[in-house]
Amino acid sequence: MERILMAHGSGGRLSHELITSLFQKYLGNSFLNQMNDATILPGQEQLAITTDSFVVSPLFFRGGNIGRLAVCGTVNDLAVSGAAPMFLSLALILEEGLPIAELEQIIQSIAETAKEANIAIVCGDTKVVERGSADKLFINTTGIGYVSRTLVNPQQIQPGDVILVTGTIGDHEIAILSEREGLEFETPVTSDCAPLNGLIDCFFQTGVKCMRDPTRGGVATTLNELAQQGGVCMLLDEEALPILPGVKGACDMLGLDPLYLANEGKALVIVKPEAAETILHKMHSHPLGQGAAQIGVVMEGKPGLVLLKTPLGGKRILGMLEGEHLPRIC
Amino acid sequence: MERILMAHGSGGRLSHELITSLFQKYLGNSFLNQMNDATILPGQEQLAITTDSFVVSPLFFRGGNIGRLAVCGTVNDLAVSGAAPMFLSLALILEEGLPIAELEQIIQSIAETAKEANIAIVCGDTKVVERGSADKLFINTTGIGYVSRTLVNPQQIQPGDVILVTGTIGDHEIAILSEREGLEFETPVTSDCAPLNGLIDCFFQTGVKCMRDPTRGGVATTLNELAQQGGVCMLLDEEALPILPGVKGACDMLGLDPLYLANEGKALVIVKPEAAETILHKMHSHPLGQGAAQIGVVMEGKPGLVLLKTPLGGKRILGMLEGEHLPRIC
Amino acid sequence: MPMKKGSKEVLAKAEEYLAEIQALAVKPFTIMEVCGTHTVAIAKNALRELLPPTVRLISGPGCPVCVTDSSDIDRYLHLAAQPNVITTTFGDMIRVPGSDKNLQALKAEGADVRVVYSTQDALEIAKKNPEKDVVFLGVGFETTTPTVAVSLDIAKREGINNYSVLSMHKVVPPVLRLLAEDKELEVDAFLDPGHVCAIIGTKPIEFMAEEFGKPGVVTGFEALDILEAVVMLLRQRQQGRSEIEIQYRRVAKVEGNPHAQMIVQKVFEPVDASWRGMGLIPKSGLGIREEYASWDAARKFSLPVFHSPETPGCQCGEVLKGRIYPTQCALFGKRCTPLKPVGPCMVSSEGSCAAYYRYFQRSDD
Amino acid sequence: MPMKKGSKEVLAKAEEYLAEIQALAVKPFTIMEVCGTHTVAIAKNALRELLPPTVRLISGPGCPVCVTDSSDIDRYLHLAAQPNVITTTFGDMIRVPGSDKNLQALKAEGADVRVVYSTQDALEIAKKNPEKDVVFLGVGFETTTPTVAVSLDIAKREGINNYSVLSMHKVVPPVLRLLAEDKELEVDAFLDPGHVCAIIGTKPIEFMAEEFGKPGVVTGFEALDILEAVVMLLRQRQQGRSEIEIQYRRVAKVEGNPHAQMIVQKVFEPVDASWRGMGLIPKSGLGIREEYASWDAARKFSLPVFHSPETPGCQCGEVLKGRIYPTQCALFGKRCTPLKPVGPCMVSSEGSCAAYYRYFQRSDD
Amino acid sequence: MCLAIPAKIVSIDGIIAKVDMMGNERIVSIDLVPEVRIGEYVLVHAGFAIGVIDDQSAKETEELLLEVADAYEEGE
Amino acid sequence: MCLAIPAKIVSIDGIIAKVDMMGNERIVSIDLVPEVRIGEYVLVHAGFAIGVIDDQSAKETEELLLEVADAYEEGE
Ligand code: SF4
Ligand code: SF4
Ligand SMILES: [Mg+2]
Ligand SMILES: [Mg+2]
Ligand SMILES: [Mg+2]
Ligand SMILES: [Mg+2]
Ligand SMILES: [Mg+2]
Ligand SMILES: [Mg+2]
Ligand SMILES: [Mg+2]
Ligand SMILES: [Mg+2]
Ligand SMILES: [Mg+2]
Ligand SMILES: [Mg+2]
Repeated sequence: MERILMAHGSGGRLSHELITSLFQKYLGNSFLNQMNDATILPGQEQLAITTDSFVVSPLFFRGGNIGRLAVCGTVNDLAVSGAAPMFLSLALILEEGLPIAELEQIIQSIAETAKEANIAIVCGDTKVVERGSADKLFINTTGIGYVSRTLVNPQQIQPGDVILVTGTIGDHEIAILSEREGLEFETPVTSDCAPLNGLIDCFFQTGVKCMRDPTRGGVATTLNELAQQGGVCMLLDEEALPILPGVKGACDMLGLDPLYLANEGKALVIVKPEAAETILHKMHSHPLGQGAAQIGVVMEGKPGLVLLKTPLGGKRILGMLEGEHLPRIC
Repeated sequence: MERILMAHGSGGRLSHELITSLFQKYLGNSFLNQMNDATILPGQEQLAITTDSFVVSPLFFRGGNIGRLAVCGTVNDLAVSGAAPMFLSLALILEEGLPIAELEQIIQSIAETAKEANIAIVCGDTKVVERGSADKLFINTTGIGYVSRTLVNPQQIQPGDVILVTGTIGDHEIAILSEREGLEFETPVTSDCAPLNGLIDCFFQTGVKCMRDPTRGGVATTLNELAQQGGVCMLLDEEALPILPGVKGACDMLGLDPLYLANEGKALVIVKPEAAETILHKMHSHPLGQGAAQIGVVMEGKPGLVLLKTPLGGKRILGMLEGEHLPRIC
Repeated sequence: MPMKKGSKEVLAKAEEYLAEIQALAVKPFTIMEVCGTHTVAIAKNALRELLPPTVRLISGPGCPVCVTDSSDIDRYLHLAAQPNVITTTFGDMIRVPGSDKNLQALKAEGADVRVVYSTQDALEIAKKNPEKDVVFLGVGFETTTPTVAVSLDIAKREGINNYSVLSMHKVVPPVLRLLAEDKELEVDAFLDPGHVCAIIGTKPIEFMAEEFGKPGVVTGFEALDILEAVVMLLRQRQQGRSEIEIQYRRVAKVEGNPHAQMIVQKVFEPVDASWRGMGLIPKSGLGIREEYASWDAARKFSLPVFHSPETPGCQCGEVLKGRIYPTQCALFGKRCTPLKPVGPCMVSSEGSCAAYYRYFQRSDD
Repeated sequence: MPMKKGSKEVLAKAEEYLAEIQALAVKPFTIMEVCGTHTVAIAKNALRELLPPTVRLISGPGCPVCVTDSSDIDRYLHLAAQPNVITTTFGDMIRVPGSDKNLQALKAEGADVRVVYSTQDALEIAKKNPEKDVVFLGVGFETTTPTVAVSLDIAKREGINNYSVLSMHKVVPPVLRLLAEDKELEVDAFLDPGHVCAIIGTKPIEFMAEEFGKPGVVTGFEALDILEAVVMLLRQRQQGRSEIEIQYRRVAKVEGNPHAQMIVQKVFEPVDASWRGMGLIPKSGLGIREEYASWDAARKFSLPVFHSPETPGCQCGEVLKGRIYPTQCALFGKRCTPLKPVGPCMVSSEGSCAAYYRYFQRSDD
Repeated sequence: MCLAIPAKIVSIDGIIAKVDMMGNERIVSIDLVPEVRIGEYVLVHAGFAIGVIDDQSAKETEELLLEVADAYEEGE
Repeated sequence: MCLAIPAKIVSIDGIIAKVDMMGNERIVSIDLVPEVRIGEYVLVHAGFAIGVIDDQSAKETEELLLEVADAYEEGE
């Protein structure tokens, strides 16, 4: 009997297989098939909608908690879709026994983050399941935004375009891993978890063709998706990747690759070459864009292929995340 | 240390306490404070939005499964709010080890039910958690509808109005309980789980003042909420309640009261007295309204009070669900 | 049990009974319903409203949850908190408060507490979890006790050694005697518990009529059963009789259920027991016999005896003795509600206070 | 390990090495990197592209996951499926397929499988779960073996009796000998494993140069380390030398780590072992000594020996011997991918096939 | 103090019987009423049949209440 | 076949040491390098220090690679 594996939730290749073989097969329609961070709905006012569940463990981590994450995750999916985040639903699944003080702290953080992101929480739901039937607290947020900007999407990406990232990569997942049971280590790294709509408001301009937040699966997987959807080839420059020393050290220690680590406050932004410098400059002018960098270019080549130029000048393929991203010794 | 109890999720009084003391305290705003099945959003096109997570166990039960339920629950919250259900988000939390064949069956059922309810699934999300960190499968659906009808809400309820229910009560929860581990019994009862928007389209007319689907907490708790929100008093007629013999027998066996059992394909509809007969007639003309009945009236009296007239003519108070609705021997 | 819908004959019969009650109740007549299930049935059918003011129904100590002493509750909470224990219980006990918490809260803290419908289910759980100790909380009167006795007998016979029962079982006759002996109690007659008597028959309670001159009627649980029993009691007064009669003839027999009596006799023996609010009543409880000692949770876990103070302010004792109506307790509906019960009478849905709260609150409260 | 950013000196040094390589590689020169971590470093840094066509790097049997025999995998899967067992393992083993499943699938079916970073973590889990049997899957070469030996020694000393190790450990020198003896193998020199030699020193592998005339350089894992080692090997050829040299001087010593050697010697003893695709190699494995028998999972659980067929179509054996490139396997990238690996070489990220898949696929594939 | 409801014996297997309660069927123990036979009504409390309902006396004296039993039949 | 990375010994407590890896601190076993002292660099594999890094030879002969170590210092 085939069963769900942890790897089906990794955001990598097996997740994509599940989406294709099950969800698109039965549920596929022109909305779902957009396959972007948020779906653009028709109507007098063009709406964008996105949903995500948050199952992070531990609930509290360096730089945030599940509540902040749940707001940021959905706000960011709207923002990178070019929409102004407007309304948020909030659905909680609580495990019996959850200390109410912890819940209160998380709800407080949700309130603060929603305010910071300027989004209104408009409806909610709470379910309680037996102890052992959930891991403390799961949150779903679904977000609605109004699309007022020119459309952004991977179909607009063309050879010659420039790939920017709004800051250092891998921070969030290292912050989480450092507190995972059985793996504990002390790290200077904090999660980057933040709502990006303010930053995007700040740098958005003509020439921005596509944006995406590299969450599960990381920069490598997200760029693979974009390269596939846009039918283009990409070349990253390994030396250009903004990576904190703490993230590098932790990756070395655990045998992980920062390119596959989840981020929760970063966007990949594909822009016309002539706009790149201005946009990068604007990013740097915003507190959340301090570490922004140009990390690669879009090239002619096999559609869907992402390559990485090593410091010594060699090139290698950067694939999607395969299976779970597990610490290893080999 | 105060902790989350199962009773916090019962839909009864403790659930309401949590909402007031935590969610409204930190998150309260004019949207959330509407406290209806769906929230009406401002804009050129008036939108209704609602969210619910579904955590039912077992996943498959007589008359439905968690997938069908997840579509119906949200469609119904939109429909009883007077909105035409349009768009649905679908977020899955899968437990590692879930047989993919079961997931496929559920996804198939979601597709069918969405078609039946004429709603489009527009975005989705999948997370996988470790075995033991969830109970097989949780689903969140968030729904968006367009409000084109005259507004319905509890504020319009007045003494003299008539309380209708669209069919027999308690079927869903008995169907679920009969398959609960350690409680197994064979029952002729099947869940009423169905999308109500078609039925509502069929009977809706001037004179419908308020609708609500009596899910968790049942008819008694839902009417208590309406009586409170509408500032009215209600009187139910015990003899008029449509209850299947199988539901009655199971309730007797388990020491439960059908008025507190969850329904998933029924609406309580409060109407002007002069429209009651026509509306009831229209309900009966629809397959899902066969068992519709007038079960009570709105009266002058203490706001928020719900009374029940017994067959012998006595009256008693019908309160909200207190704590969990547990099988008992006393 | 709500009555069958649209039964005109039932309504007609009820009116007939009520008319006779009206006619017979020329002077005040106070009836105590001993059984909590009667309390709930009376409340659910709003019978008090239908009776003439001269007929007063008061609730006695008939809810096994309500009469469970704080010390016993603290004791099983202590046991349920042990790491290797699975506590099985009827749903009724889940919210009963001990000195500072209840099973529901303990469960939220991680205790393995499972609501069962039957001792059979508890035995099943024991078989499925051989590495755990499965304890059943034995609470209940004569109706329930035989079902627990059977489970202990099976456990012994089949060698299910990880199953045990913490017996807090009680029997009804001694508390009836206590009530009858109470000079302050103003009760003219009793609605006797139909299901208890289905087990023990009427002999064990005949002293009420014979020694104390308190008539009783063994009563069923339909509205009509109760109204008929009231008629029968009023007739006894009118006719100057004092007997234990059976209204609930379809179920209760003079001799009771001898099989059930036998198994209870085999497994349990009378012991003195503390009743919430009523204190120690000699021979009013059932302990597990020596032969079943290995399945007695109290012995097996060498449980200490707790001496827990009664909940301050709670007047369950007075309520259970029928001295006050629940509404006369200062905490009723204020600090004490079914959601956050102060005393045990507010916990079980058949607890007097809970039944009053649920069904009798007036709109002008 | 990616290099420090913007290091011009590193680039300059690399160019210097490459220039010398260019100059020295006048005729074909085939180097086998024995160690999987070298395979990954070479792939990650795309070094093959930078080398002249005359210098060919081929991958040897240097991934302990890849060389684990199907029979051993089926054996630990059999063990991991036992109800009372917690299997602890390095993340590397999670996806390795046995005859019909892997640990990941077993976990999804309910087996308690936990990824640990260290044997210390496995011991912790054993202490925290005294009622369970905690088994550590002992996989690895000389670098890893001492850390497992320490855990067994601690378990014995501290009496952690619910901890055991299923040893599938292997040692490198015998397989080097096998390779050297292979007439079909066309390898001129070896990049010797830096971390293995950090433990065992260079003596145990000197026979390669002395007996078989195959020069070797113990090499570090930075791009520059590897380039320097290639230079050193080419110089040996040029100068007609055949020696085991150390490039990775900051870590590897001639004498290795005597403490580590001692503890391995104390806990383990040489046994014959089956290598995936290479068959039985005498004295190439490490078994747990009699003195530690109680902590040996194979003895403790009386594990049967499995005789599992090699995965049909998988050419890991040929790949590990350096006879073919992974891309020459008919299944590579088609039926066999890192997500659904057919053979173990595709599983570990340092497996030759996985490294090729990840880094060497050409855009025109 | 003790909820108990009438149910009809549908089948018997040793000390275990299947009973019908308005169409709902459940396994109960008949340890306490070993004399019971298929088709008879028992009173079920906490998963045990604790007494056999005397159809005779019910029929003779409590016709009205028998409607309850009728309703149970209907529910089958 | 064996990932191992340099880390600096920050503190020692018996056979357990805290090491720093570019600002990340973790407990490792020094069972296999009992001679190591605070401030020295070790090679960490699978939670064990498996060797002491020879600063001397590193400094003398592999200046360029020491940049790695420098980077580790920066990360502190
Ligand atoms: S109302 Fe509460 S406190 Fe008062 S007697 Fe009843 S249970 Fe006790
Ligand atoms: S590609 Fe797969 S099947 Fe072929 S040799 Fe490598 S692991 Fe074996
Ligand atoms: Mg996204
Ligand atoms: Mg999303
Ligand atoms: Mg997202
Ligand atoms: Mg809800
Ligand atoms: Mg948990
Ligand atoms: Mg609703
Ligand atoms: Mg809702
Ligand atoms: Mg709902
Ligand atoms: Mg998502
Ligand atoms: Mg589960």
